[in-house]
Amino acid sequence: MQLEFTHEERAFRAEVRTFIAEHYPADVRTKQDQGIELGKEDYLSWHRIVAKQGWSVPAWPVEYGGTGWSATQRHIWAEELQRADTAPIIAFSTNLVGPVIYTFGTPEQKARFLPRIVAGDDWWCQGYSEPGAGSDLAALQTRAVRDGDHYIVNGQKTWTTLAQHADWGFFLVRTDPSARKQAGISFLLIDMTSPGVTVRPIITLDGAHEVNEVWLENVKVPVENRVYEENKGWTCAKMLLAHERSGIALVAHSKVALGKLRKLAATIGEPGCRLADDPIFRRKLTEIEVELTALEYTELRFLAAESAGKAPGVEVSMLKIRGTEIYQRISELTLEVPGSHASLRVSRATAHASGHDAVAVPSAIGVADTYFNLRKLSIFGGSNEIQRNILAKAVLGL
Amino acid sequence: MQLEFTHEERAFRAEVRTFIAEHYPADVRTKQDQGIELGKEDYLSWHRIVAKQGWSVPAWPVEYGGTGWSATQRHIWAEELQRADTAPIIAFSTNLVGPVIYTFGTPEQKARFLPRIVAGDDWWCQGYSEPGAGSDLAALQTRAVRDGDHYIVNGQKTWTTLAQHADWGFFLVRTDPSARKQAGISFLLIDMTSPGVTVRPIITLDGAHEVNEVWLENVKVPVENRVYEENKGWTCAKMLLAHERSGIALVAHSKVALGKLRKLAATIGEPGCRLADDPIFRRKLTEIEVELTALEYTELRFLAAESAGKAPGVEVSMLKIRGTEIYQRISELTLEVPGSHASLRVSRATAHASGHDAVAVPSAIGVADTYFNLRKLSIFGGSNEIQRNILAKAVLGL
Amino acid sequence: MDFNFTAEQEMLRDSVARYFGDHYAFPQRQAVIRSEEGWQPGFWRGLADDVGILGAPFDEAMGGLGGGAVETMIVMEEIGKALVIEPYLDTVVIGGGLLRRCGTPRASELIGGIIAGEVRLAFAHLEPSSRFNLAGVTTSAVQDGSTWRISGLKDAVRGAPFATHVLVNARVRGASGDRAGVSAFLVATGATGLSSREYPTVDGSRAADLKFEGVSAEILGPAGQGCDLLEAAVDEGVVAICAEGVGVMRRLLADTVEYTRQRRQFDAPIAANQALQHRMVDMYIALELAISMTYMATLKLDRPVLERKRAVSAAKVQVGKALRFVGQAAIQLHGGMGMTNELAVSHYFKRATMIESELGSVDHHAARIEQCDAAA
Amino acid sequence: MDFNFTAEQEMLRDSVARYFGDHYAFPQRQAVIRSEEGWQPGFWRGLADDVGILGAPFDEAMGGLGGGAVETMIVMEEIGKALVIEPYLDTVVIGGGLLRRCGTPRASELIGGIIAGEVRLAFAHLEPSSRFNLAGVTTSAVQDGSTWRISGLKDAVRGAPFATHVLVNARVRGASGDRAGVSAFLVATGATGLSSREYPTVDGSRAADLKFEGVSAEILGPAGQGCDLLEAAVDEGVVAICAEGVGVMRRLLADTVEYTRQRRQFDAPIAANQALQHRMVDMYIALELAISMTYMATLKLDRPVLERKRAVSAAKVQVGKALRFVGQAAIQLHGGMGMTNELAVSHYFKRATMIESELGSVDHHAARIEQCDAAA
Repeated sequence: MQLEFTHEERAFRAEVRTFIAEHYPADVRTKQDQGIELGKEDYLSWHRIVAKQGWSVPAWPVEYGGTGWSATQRHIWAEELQRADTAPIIAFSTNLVGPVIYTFGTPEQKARFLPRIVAGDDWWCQGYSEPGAGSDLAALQTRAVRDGDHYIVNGQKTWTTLAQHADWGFFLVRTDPSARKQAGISFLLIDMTSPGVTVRPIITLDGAHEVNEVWLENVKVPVENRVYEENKGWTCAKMLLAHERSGIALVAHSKVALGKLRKLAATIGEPGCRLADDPIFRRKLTEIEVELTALEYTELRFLAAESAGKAPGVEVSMLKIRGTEIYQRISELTLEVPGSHASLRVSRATAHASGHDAVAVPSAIGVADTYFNLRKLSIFGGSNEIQRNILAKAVLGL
Repeated sequence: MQLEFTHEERAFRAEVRTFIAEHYPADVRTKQDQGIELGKEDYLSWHRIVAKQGWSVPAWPVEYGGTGWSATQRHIWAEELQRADTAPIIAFSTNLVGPVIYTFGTPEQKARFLPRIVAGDDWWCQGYSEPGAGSDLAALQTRAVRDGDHYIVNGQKTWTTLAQHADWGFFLVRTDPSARKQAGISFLLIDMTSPGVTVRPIITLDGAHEVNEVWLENVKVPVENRVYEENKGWTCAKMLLAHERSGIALVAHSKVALGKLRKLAATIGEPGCRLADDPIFRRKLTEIEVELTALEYTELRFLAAESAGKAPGVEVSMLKIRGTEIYQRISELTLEVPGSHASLRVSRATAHASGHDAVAVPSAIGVADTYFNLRKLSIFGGSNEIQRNILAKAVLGL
Repeated sequence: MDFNFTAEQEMLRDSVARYFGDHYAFPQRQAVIRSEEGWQPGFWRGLADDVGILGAPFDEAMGGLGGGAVETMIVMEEIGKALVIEPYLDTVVIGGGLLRRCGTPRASELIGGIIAGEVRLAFAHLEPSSRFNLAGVTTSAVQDGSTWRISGLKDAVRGAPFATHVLVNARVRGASGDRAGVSAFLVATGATGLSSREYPTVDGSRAADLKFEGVSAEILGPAGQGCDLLEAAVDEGVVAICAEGVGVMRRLLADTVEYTRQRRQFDAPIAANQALQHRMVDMYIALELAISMTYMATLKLDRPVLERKRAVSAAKVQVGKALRFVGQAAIQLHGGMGMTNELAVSHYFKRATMIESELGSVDHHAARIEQCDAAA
Repeated sequence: MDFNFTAEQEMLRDSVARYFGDHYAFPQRQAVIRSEEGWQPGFWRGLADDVGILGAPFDEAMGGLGGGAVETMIVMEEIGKALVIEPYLDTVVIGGGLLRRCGTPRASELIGGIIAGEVRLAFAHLEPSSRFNLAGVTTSAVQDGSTWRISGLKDAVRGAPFATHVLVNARVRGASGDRAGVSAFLVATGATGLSSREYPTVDGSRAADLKFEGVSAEILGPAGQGCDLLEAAVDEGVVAICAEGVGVMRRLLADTVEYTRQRRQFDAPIAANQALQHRMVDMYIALELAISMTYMATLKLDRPVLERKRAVSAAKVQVGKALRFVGQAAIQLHGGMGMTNELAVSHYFKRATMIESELGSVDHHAARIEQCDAAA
């Protein structure tokens, strides 16, 4: 047993940290600092820089553009990206549809789609959830009917993250309505510019536009854009659930947020009675930091097991549960900082637009946005209740 | 709306408080103070004093010995008993079997049993739970087979509180094994001195002997000791579940315990750094006191509704849940007082027997006993999980 | 001991609920908060003319309904249920409470204006570093003949864009934090030297940062002795906002129960999940306890100072915790739908979150209880 | 980074587990703790002769196995799983840790005695008002020629009835609370002037209150400079007791899962209740996090002082909270059966409860982290 990363791993961390520091686009950083919503080009400009370095799809097989990194190296890379608070590399492209295509796709599909994902030329969105399905994914009702060398697709998807930017979408659709749930589903790649595809924004409670409804009305999809066999799409969907989860515990995100919170708490209040000096508030910080440390070493422990050849199992559900709980908790504590300036919790956008940040209590700006927005963490990606169901079955044998 | 009890109610409180102060047996108080387990006579001597005053069965109809008090008066009486930390009046006699007998019993049964319950001549225990049943009461398997003018009873009951003192027991037994669960059950009164009745102690984790197993082997029970119709015993059992719940929230118990805890915390540690001066511990006390206040006014609110003619409903489940949680929490906080003197958490009995209390840190004696013992509160009498199931159905319509 | 409402109080609740039902349906509210004005003058006028609740807590001699804290509680709970953003709390409860205690002819005149719907108040008590301390005041007030001159910065003044007058706590002497030397002042919103930067709040209302540069003001009460007065009025506000929180939570719970019964997953309503049922039971319990504490504090507002403060702060602690728990659970149990701006539930959640810390957070009020203990 | 055990470490775990399985089955343990002696000298001898773990953390040069903190963790986890009451922690971990650091010939001699099973130590560090403070010492030590004389009262000395020697922290100068002036001393249990009042602890062990009246003692280390030394040894003890807690929790969880799968109610195993499933998942999560923190602190015992203290205290905070939650949940889910003295689960719960506060409660260690922050 030993706690340290190896000399090589530490050198690797230094290398990626330097790379990020030196290459992250200054204009994107400025927008983030000012609380301006990022646009498609902001995300992609960073993706392209990473792709040029050859690191945009580290977990992929080397033949398709992967880096050949160890699990520990991938973890370090994910952590450094979180630590630097970069615009995310769109996971729907690199972690979800990419692996499905190189695992189940035809040679033509691989050649057509993979290089553009690696390079950041295509933006992918995920058409899984439906208004009537949610966590019960297999209850989906979007229909695809074969018509010669096309499918005609009709239905509605929802919670489609950043679909407003997407060039392509991967969709689960029902091709055999008579089959039982998981059977009869196919996995289609759909050009988002196809006639009949409509993307409608869903504004979340923090006022942001992150998710969308996607309506499909008589959308013609060439049969060649089906991945794997007809009615066997569930195989592709299932594979995703067990795929790359580096960073799922959000440890570096939480560390950054906790660091900011500590700084804020040290500046609020008159000198001598800073919020950071309040024993009750300080204890809350101590407790969440201990929780975060426990999560961090748990992730490392699982990582070590993975490096030693053990496949990552349902323990990732635990990392997801605790990771989201802790990150949410930090946002709760941050919400306490502005004290009674409740109504000053103006959104970042409002503050920026009105030049308000010049006069207002800076600690108040955007903290409510973040708190509201992060409620999604325990809901999306398989709610924490679903994760507990999974753990109950798999770990406890219940 | 008004918060105060009426002048009459306050006078009543003063009256019962004075009565308890003046009449509670000094030798029983001494035993309690020294942590000596109370014996049967200790309980009964107090019962007889209360009976002489005419207050041993306040909720009963006046014709059988009840006081005719209002719901508020009964609440005040229950609260004052808790406040004074008296040996309890055995509820199995006065609150459980008594009401069943005066509601469903024959004139002969009433004449034979009720006066002796009122007077404290008979001690009753409850034969409901079985090793295989627990919260699923109706799954009971104790059999009673008719044999002329007797039943022959065979089976095993468990968690029978203070059965070691009982003269009589009321038992749910199965008289029709072919009927479905709740049907086919009868309600029998069994003389605990009958041949074939064996009481075996169950020692709980705190070392106390409060509960027992009761074995019934070919016990002959006269048919005249069956209450209500054969196979209709569930009607009697159900009635109990909705009966007298004064004091179920344990508010006065919790207040007494919290008061003791505050006093302890003010004496532990060097002067100037008392545990009570520690902001973290003080905040825990503040929080539990607020919780207790909320519970207290909730109980009063329900009581006011009851006084206004609304029958007490499943809200008592809520009082039970919060009341036990709060009382348990206070015992947890009390456990923190002795600090690292963990192994000094000797039992009261040990401390007393060895004269240990003279040297040891007094705050350490018995606190673990109490903490361990009170874990039962969220288990017995319908576990808090069962109570939440009840609330889910009844209040939320789920 | 009696926790029942009188027939008159039940009628008050019904009439308020009916009026809000008719004039403050959720889609209408959403349209209003997105509008230029951000509030409904006509609705406010109706509160005065149609339901008469702007006079609820004032003596009949002043033209009020002669009600008290219970009537305020009833109105505020309905305000919570309907997510009303108009400034009832600041105008009638806190402002009215302050003016009622002044007892001057000018105060009576202003109360008359409140009852008539013509005077609307905003309460400018916060400064950038005051946190929850009413005596954390650097804004100064200097006597200038028969008037006073106010200078300083007040921020996060809720409802200021809707107000005709602003109540300001300012300092006539001493340093920030001193209880002595603080008084309440009244400033007309159009006064010379008063500049305002307005903005929407996250829960649908509007607020402003106000800059006072020698603004002419009327003093309320004796100079420099206003802290007790302010605290008494704010305590009424704290209890009122607890009642609003109760109204908000009633809707959060009801909507959640309803949603989980409708919404099906894995061939059953999601309410069939025991884990969700128990969560809703805990929401119910939290709500019931919050109701009890709000009643208790409402009925203790006229008790001696220490007892009043303890009761008020205990209520805010209980209600504040309940708001956090019930709000988060409501969103979680609505799943993705709870995250959208479309459903009412997310707006109730946002208001719940704001009430948590308005007029003092859970930690602030817990500490205030401890101060009362130490002073007792 | 590597959290895997070496083959030797796996062998150590297996041999300890096997020995405990053969010689420390639950019914046997229960018979022993009710016996006059209260422990098993033969079992202790076996630890020395058959499994050799009394020398686990000592250098091979001293006759030990040459192991370290990881080996101690492995042994302590098995001790937790088997609810061993014999004084491994005080003798080998804390006592051994102290002696190892002394480096004197006498210390080596004592370590030899420990390894051979002939020296058993009790750690008398508590006084009636010391709470968790190792410098909260009033017991005095006065030099008397070549020896020292100890006077004072030490209470709650765990395992004292089984010990051959007692380790005492006593004061050579200064006042209670001063870090300077404290040293560790060694006293033979039969020494003149030492009186003992023995009693059983609630978790099945034995303890004693010890009264020292001019008792002859050997000093360990330089006079009055023992606090750092004591703290370092106690920190090893804290991490070791965390490992014991992990062992206890593994059994609490396993027993609960097993029981809820066997126990049927309403025609189904009670494990079919989703609310119970989720509770067990939370127990599992608490256990896994506690394991991680125990590993982390074990591997940081040799780091610089502040880093070591932070790591050790963080582990005790996490493990302490987990013990409370897992213990209470285990009893609750066992229903009435959990309340009986008969099932092993109630004894694991009692031990879990004691470990929570032994060598420092959650609050104590959280405060210690904050002191480290302030000192950094």
